[in-house]
Amino acid sequence: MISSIDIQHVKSEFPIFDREIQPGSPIIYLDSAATSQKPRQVIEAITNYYEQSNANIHRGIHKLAEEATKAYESARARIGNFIGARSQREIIFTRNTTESINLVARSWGKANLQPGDTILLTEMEHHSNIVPWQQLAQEIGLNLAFVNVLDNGQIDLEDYHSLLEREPRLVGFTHMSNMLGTINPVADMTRAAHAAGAIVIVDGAQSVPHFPVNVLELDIDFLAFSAHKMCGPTGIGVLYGREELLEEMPPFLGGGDMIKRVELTEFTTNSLPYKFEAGTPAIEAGIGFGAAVEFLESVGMENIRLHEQELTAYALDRLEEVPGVRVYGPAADQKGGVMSFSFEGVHPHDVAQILDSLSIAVRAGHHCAMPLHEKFHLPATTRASFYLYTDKSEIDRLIEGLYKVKEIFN
Amino acid sequence: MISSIDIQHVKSEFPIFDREIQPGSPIIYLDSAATSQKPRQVIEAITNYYEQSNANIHRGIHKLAEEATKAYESARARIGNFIGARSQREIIFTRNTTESINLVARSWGKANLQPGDTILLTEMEHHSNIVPWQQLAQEIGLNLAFVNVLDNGQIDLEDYHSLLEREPRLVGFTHMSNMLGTINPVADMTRAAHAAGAIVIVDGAQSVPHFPVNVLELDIDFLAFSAHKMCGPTGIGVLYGREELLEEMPPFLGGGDMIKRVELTEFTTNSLPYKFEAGTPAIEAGIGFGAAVEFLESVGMENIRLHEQELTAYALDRLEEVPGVRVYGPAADQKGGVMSFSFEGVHPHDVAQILDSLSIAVRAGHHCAMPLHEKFHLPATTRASFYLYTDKSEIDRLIEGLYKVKEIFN
Amino acid sequence: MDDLYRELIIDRYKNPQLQGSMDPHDYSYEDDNPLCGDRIRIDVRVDQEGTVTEALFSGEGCAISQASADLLVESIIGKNLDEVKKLSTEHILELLGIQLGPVRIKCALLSLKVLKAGVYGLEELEEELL
Amino acid sequence: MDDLYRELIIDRYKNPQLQGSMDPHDYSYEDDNPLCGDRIRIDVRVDQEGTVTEALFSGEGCAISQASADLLVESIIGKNLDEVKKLSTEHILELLGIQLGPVRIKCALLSLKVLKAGVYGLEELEEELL
Ligand SMILES: Cc1ncc(COP(=O)(O)O)c(C=O)c1O
Ligand SMILES: Cc1ncc(COP(=O)(O)O)c(C=O)c1O
Repeated sequence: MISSIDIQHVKSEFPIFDREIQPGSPIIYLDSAATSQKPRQVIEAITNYYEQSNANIHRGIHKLAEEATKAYESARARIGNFIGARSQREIIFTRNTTESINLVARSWGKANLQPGDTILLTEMEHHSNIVPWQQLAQEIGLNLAFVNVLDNGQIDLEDYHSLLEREPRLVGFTHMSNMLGTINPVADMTRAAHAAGAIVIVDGAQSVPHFPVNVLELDIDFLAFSAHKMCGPTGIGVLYGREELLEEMPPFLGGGDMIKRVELTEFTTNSLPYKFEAGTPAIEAGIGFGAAVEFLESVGMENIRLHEQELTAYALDRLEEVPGVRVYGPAADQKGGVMSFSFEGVHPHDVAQILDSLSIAVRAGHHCAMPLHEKFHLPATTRASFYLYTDKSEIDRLIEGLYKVKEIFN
Repeated sequence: MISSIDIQHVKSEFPIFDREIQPGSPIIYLDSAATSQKPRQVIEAITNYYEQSNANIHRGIHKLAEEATKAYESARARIGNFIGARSQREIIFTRNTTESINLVARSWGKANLQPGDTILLTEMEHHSNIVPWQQLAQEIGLNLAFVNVLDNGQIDLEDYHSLLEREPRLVGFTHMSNMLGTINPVADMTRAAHAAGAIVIVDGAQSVPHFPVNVLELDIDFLAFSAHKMCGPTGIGVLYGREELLEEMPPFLGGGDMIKRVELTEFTTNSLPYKFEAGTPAIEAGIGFGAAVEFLESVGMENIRLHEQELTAYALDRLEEVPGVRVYGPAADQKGGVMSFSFEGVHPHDVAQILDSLSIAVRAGHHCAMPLHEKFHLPATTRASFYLYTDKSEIDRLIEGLYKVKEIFN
Repeated sequence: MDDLYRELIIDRYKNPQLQGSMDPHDYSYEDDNPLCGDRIRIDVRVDQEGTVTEALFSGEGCAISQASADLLVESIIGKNLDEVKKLSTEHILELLGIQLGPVRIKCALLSLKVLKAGVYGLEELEEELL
Repeated sequence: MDDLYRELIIDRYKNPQLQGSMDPHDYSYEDDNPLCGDRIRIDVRVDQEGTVTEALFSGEGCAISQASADLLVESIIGKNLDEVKKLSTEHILELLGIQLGPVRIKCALLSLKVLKAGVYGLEELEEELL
């Protein structure tokens, strides 16, 4: 099979892969679902900003402020374009996916929901798409309902449709599970939710980095994602929202930038997207985010998806051959590059630590999906996750490492 | 007078000053109150993190995650130490000063305030210490009262004491005004507020970067500040809070990291400081913040203060000699390095733009202090602000620039 | 800078040609830019064919906002309202003869925004000018 | 790795020496680490002088948490409660004979936390061990 991307070239763009954890042993980084590595282009965009144009944005007349504003706002435009937004007014910069979801809960939620209203989520949500709704539910008295996840790791669509009959006001689900790797049928789910009269928020933290996502085609009302999982910096994320919804929403945090006018006892809000952005934003992170998207576009999101599909199929095959290993989630064609597994008789912490001693970085724990682990009766799992810079030889090394674990614990 | 810091050496630590805006004309950056420039040490800490240790923190067992966690948490400890906190549990990382204040309003405020309670602020607050309280006031029905600012730019302490008789539950004021440069008598004000039974939040955005601030000595309950104004990155700030207060407060945003345990319909919160930090934080920004504090400590906060006092006195003298210029705020000994002025017959935008054409960066506008500008009947002012890398020759260049403005508009 | 603060701008700022207000008028609108305190009002009279016969501005603010208002008002006299509605950002920049950054362009465009809001309502134009 | 997963740890994990529970007991406590699902219970009997005569642990979790519980319980038999209260992080690390990162150290310390909580209440010790 011919790879869809030039993996050697891609890898060489990431300075961290030059590091040798132990002499002669470069890092095998299989923890991209937690955060991705950063290509030179992103690091340089940030350094260059500090060394050439560092200034506070939006209200400055001097040259540095103008350059900084332009760089930051072009990043916003590029990101808007990347997900198919109609206008950059629909792209709100937040800290991360988590803050994006909280923003919707606190602003849209408090303005639109009444005691007794239902919010429909799924059992495979990340904590960041559960806890904000629990907080809101507690504050104003809402019902939370959760769509069942099948044993094969897929959403129980029958259950979904029957829960939609409760007429939830909002439906929230992840595009791709960060534990199971399940890729949900967003377009179908969104259509059904809209037909039932609900607004839809999609957690795109694991999808936007890994395959093409178009908010118009999928008819998404709100989409949340984080730069740090897609080759960009931490400290910046996006809430995409349909302009008509955002226009009607009250502001979120208060302070500079989100206002048009302030008097001692009242303020008027600024126009979109600034209405939701209070205080000095993460300027260099925004610029770095723009550079990350530019980098991903240069590789091509379709190519990244193909590359990861190949890796996923390969990894599933190889993992299944290790005695005692059980991988959770659907078959390769429904699944992104995330392998959460258990290892008979060995706790995930021990697996991860032995792999670490072989310079292989994986994650062990509940991956911020406690309810899902609970459901599968797992205290924790070991997770290996891939990205555009992962290659098959690294999966081979993982398998060797797992045999080593076996040896130690036998 | 012998300068307290080696200004040539300090300046050489900031790569941006090598940039020539026009050939032969390096940037004269007099906009540090908006955001500071960044020293090499900070830029390198960030680059180094990306190239060596980039990983998500807190739950990772692999080497990169351990290094990243350690770097991030040592930054927290260093910052705690820098402001004299008793424990790093009292240092909550936020996006910026604005978010820190919003956190107090939403968490402490909603848990502790009743309809009809009074919050006491001052007329010299930045929008970020006004709007969050207006939002809260609107939500739960509070009274906002504002301490008068005298014509000389100082807080009217008589008014302050008489407003304290209304028994406000919370008193919030800026340590140093970002428009007038006024340095407020925090220790006295805090003592009086506590005697009146109030909790005190201090906006340290302009003080922590410029002189020693010790939360215990000043008996501050909450202190908010931003890294980007003190040689650090944007996207990260701190809320210091007394541990007893933080312990009792409900969480702010919900999501990963701030929880100990999540079930489908309820969660329990994590311990301090994580309880208030939801989702992947701004990791490299936190590490850069630590490097910034290390840099400031190596120069010495007392030395920075002395250097800026000298600049302030010099700048006030020289500005007053320009016909038509009027500087707002108190005399040099009560004032930090912030000069907001009007220029007879010339709008601040025009002043700033002409200065920009001379490679001098100043700010023109209301500096997020509209109520204060309103009070002084000013639509806007021009502001020149200094930091440890500013030298007298730059003030001379500013004065020359102002004479040029005069010439053009005469 | 000489480029930026062309004599024309400083001259029009100090000696505006069409400053004032008219009552009655056919169209009038006022708006401000709260960020910097620029404020512009424009009054317009048209004949039966919809051709601008008289126009005046008043206001306060920076040289760019005031000079562009003066130049804009001058440029529309004799024009039909249909033409006025089509005036673009470029028209203002041509009148001023300079390039402007993102903050200053708002100063320059305030008068155009006020004029268009007066002539055909505010909503349609928010989109266009932002 | 051989260093890390010293034979002792794997051995104690697979063949714990002091696993079980006792009823009656003088002290007993159980706690878990929700992050990874490690769970430890420790039961202790003391004589009239306050010297530990018997101690057992039960629970589930990673090799480090289970082996350190087994080793800890073994190490306190014959010790006075006053000595037990003074046991520190170093004691556990010495028993295990390895260095641990910030996440794994919590696995190792869970048993110490449980023991101390059983012996003198949880509040005092939160501070100390976090
Ligand atoms: C006194 C004061 N408070 C608050 C802020 C807001 O800081 P940030 O934008 O970093 O939240 C600023 C800076 O603009 C300030 O000068
Ligand atoms: C599916 C999913 N949602 C949300 C998040 C939270 O992202 P962040 O921590 O950047 O807010 C993550 C990442 O941990 C995730 O995988």
